[in-house]
Amino acid sequence: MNLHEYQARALLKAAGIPVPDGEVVTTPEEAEAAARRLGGKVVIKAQVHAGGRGKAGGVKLAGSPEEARARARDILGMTIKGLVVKRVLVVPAAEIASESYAGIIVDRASQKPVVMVSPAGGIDIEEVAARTPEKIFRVAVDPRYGLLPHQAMGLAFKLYRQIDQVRAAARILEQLYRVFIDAGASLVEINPLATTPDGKVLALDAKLVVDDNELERRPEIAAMRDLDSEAPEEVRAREAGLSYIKLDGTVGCCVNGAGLAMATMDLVKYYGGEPANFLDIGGSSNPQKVVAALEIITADKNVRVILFNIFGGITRCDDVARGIVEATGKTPLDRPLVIRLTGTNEDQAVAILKEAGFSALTDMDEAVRQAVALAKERA
Amino acid sequence: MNLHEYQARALLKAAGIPVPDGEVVTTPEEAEAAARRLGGKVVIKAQVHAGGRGKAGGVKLAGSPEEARARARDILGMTIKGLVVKRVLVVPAAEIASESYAGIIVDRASQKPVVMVSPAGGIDIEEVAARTPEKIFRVAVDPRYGLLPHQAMGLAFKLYRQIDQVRAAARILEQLYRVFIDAGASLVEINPLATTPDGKVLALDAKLVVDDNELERRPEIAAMRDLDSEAPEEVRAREAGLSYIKLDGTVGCCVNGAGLAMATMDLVKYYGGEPANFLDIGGSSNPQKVVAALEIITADKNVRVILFNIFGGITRCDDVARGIVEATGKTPLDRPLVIRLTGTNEDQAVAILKEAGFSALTDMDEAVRQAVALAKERA
Amino acid sequence: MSIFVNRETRLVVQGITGRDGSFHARQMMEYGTAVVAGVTPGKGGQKFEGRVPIFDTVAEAVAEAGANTSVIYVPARFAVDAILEAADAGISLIVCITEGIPVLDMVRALPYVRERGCRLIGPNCPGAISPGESKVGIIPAQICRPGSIGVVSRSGTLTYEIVHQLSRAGLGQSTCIGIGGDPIIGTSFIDCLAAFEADPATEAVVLIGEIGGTDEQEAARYVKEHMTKPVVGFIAGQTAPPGRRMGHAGAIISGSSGTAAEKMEALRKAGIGVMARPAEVVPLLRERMGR
Amino acid sequence: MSIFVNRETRLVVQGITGRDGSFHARQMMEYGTAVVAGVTPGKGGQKFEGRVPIFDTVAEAVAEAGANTSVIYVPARFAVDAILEAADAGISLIVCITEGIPVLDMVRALPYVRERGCRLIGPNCPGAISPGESKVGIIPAQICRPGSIGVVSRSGTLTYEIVHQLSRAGLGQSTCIGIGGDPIIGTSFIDCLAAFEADPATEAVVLIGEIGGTDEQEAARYVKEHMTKPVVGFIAGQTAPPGRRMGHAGAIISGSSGTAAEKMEALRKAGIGVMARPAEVVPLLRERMGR
Repeated sequence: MNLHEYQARALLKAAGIPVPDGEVVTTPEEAEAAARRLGGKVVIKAQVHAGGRGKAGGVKLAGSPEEARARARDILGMTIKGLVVKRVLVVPAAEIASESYAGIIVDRASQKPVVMVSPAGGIDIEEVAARTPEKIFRVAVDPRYGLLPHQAMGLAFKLYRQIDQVRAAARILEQLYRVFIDAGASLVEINPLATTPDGKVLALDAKLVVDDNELERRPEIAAMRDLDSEAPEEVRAREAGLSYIKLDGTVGCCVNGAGLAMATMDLVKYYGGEPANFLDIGGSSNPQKVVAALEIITADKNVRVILFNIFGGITRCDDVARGIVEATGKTPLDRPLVIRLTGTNEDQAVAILKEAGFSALTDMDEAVRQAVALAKERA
Repeated sequence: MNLHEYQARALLKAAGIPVPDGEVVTTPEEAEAAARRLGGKVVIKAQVHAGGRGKAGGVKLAGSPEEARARARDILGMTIKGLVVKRVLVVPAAEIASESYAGIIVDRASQKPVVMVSPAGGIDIEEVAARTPEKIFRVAVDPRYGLLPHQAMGLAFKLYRQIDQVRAAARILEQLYRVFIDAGASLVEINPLATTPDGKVLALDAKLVVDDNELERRPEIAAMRDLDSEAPEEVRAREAGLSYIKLDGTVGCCVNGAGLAMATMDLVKYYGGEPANFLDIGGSSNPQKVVAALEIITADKNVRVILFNIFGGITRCDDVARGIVEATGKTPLDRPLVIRLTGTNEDQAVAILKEAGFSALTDMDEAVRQAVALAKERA
Repeated sequence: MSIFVNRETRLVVQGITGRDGSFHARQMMEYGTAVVAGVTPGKGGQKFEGRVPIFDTVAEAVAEAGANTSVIYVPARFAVDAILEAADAGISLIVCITEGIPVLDMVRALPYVRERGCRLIGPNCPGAISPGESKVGIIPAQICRPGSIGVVSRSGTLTYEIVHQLSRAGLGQSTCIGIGGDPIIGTSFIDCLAAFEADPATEAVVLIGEIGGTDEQEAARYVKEHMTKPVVGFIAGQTAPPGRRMGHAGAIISGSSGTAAEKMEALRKAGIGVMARPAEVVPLLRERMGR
Repeated sequence: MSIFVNRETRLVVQGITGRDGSFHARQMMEYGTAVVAGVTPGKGGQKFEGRVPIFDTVAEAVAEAGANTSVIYVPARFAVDAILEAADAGISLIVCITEGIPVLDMVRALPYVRERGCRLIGPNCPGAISPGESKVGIIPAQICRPGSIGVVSRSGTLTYEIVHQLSRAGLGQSTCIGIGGDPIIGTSFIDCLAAFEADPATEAVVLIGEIGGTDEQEAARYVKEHMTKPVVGFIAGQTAPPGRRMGHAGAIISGSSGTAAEKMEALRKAGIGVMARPAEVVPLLRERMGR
């Protein structure tokens, strides 16, 4: 789960990291009032879960409260990478002497949290990694010990020479590691970690991604989820226990298992179609999940054909068949359905579907080919 | 540093461990009032840093508030192993169905915290260990992970069969481990860990010893030190940065280094004398420490002769000599002084002492023999 | 022969009285797996299905029933402790089926397991089956057949799909392993490839990867440097958008890294036969095996 | 020859600009120890005594000055991190002089050090000296002489007393080590005994123990089972009362265990010559060495 910048900076601030004051607002008038309270020049920053806000015009400088209102009006309501901006953060425009980067990820190769810093901050760190990898410094942390003081100091010495700044940066890294662990994060970043002309070290931007598996035991973090910023059908899918991601194609997919769901999408593409979504109904075979899945897929107006691909293992094919019959019984489908199922209780499933007037295939390639053909017919 | 039972049980209670209510009081009248508030039968327990309180008459049952006052009067002011009882704990007399033991130490062999339980509780655990070692169950804890839930459960199953009691005991062990770590303890014990007839699991007594090296960073624990319960000369020694333990002999010892101090005491005994104390002035050679050491030794009226044994390394012999001259200049000694010093700045030290009218030896055996002979002369 | 699970496997089922645990314990027993014990704290002394002894702790299951392998079906919030308990008890192979364990928990648990000389498969995996010998986990036994193809995969049902194709074509399996869809897992592709290379009963290997991370790239390097047996591979997620978690916690393209295209390219460069779709597994394997 | 510290020792002094660190750095340099670097964060780039480079981190001291051994003089509250820093930097021998480190901190630190293949001597110890080769720590050099007696001890000044007796009698030392007076330490008697047994330059060993714990008993068992060289021993604290900490954090008789009497008995049973007083070390060694 992604946090908004304003949420991430609140967590950093609570951990003791120096973060400039700021206010998150939803109207141009509030932005003006906030700018007045903060005084001086301010920056208005769109709060959306999308990279490249700056390039998209989602970050603007304002010299006065009135200008803050104008800039907030420009940004609020704009669409960045498909997401509508509903909130802006108003922060003082800090004078900056230098910009660095600090971040922590869980590194899959070392299987440890890795703390990274770079004196080349303020820009996309992936670009730095690609072009000048020698400017990124890493320490793999033994999670049983946490980020040790000497490790934080060692990294801080890569950013600064002046010992007060080194100590300040080391303290920030230790605090950042605390935030990372306490929030159950998979990524946390400060970019830029800036110094001011008078030598202070500050976090000017913050990014935090939380491991979804942590949310159950961290209700205070889970409560930060911003449903407004997600596609409503994805919210509904999550509530129904489904894993769903909307795409731009025309073949709606309903599959059991993430790997098979991806392979099904790939096969749609292979046969010349375009998948409309990723959808994994998961391992258990609850007919209600099938009903919810069908509702979500059919709500997508781009979908021209619906493809079921079920490999019965723990998932029982008859349960899936029952879900299909129940869902289509309530609301008859206005688009064709191609069903492939094989494995556990396959025969019963075929019988149930037959009785309801559906036919079923057992071969995945054949099913995908049919679905793609139907989608093309209905173009 | 030893905590009193009432202090240890407060820490346990704060950690969530079920501990019966209780009040610590300093007068028989307060004991009566406490017994009245608690209701029913109570137990009056002497709060002193000594084992075997029960056998010494320091733990008494009282059937009524009036009796509580009488028993408190018996116990307050009594002397147990040389320590005067200044406080008693008044607790309800719990009905007990079973008594177990639970404790945690830092094990020197495995270099880990070891959690121990025994169904043979309520009695001296050392006796259990000696006579029926098979009744003690141990788990060495990886301190980087803490006491794991399954480890706590595994130990709890050694005490109880009923799953609710097992879970309750496991929870108590996990909480006890938290107390152990959070207090910087070297030992924590619940003895007995009792069950009541209605199946509850309770800590009826608590013992906690804190690592002295933890006190600097745990001021709230350090504040629990009860200076009343320590020999005043030991308190003074600690304040002066000396390590001093009073014994019953007549040869007062002043040595640099703990090992050499013990070896000096042993040599006094070897030559037929009795050491009056252990005293280590430590590694640094501050004349003020020597002055304080002499004050503390001479305050012991049993001391008939004072023996210095200094092996100069970091300790500079001349500093020690200066301390001796300064201290005896202020208050002339009423008892003979035997000085042995060798090592760093030995020659200067001998010159300083000579000028003040003292002579010095360089051989340890010779010095100890002289001191013992002087002590015998003055018997 | 086979890898990791075999006729020597003496299994303890952690969470044997739970909904999933009891269902799959029965399935494994029916398949012939030596299920020698179950563990549910507080139910020690009872029997599962009238014959498998239940213990309060894994330590007892090891001491009294001689268990050497454990399979875990307990809920996510208890699963890490279950793993550590098995490792402490001297179990040598732990298969953790449970999904939803926080990554930072696994990051702490893995060194504990490894310091005790123990192998963990998973979490969030379907387990392993050596057809005709032993099944530990949830892979449907009816789609498998004994044979000489090793299968290793990050996914569940996609593995079944491919195993199904193999079995229908008469290509049986030495062992099929799902290593799990999480970003931090106990047993990697490389661990399995090395074991298959060393296993005399395995003639060729099918590797089924997906987007996210660089495990497949490292596996490709390993194949190139250390393997003599033919390997064919499939990568799921060619059409996955970047930055989105595709069901599995580990299946996410970060920035521009972890794409299916780069993984397929790495496999090809290492001389691995790459399938465009699952149905190609049989012809590709036949070609590589020269039969 | 010698053990642990020798002519190959390239020392970095952690806390070289502190009061104790600078004093002893000078002493070690005077003795001829190769002090190749000092560490004080924020003073990187400066020189100590005009010639030893100071670095901000131990990693730099290793990379740029080739340090392989570290000695730590920093205050107790920074000492554990200093130990871990040295271990992380690839130092192979760390000598921690600092006194007053909490036991629970050492309990956590030791596995970290050992996992990195590093040896820690101490904490709360005087260090080690191989006379004529190298001195790391605070043992007064003037009392030592090169020779063939290995000395290992839990104490400081008592060691000096005994070494002094040896040197006066012409019995020089291969290496003298103080392992430290704390209950949890990095290097045990056994570690040192094994090293002395393997060291061709060591002919006999003096072991100086004290009350508390069972290290001497374990050492006695080791001597009996594994050592061919003569060993003589002394135990301080025959007159120590139970339950009281005698200066050293580790010198405490717990209940009835850890007494000098039981330790002396264990040494005797293992065939170790036991001194009643320090002055007996020379005649006893001569007797045991047959000269």
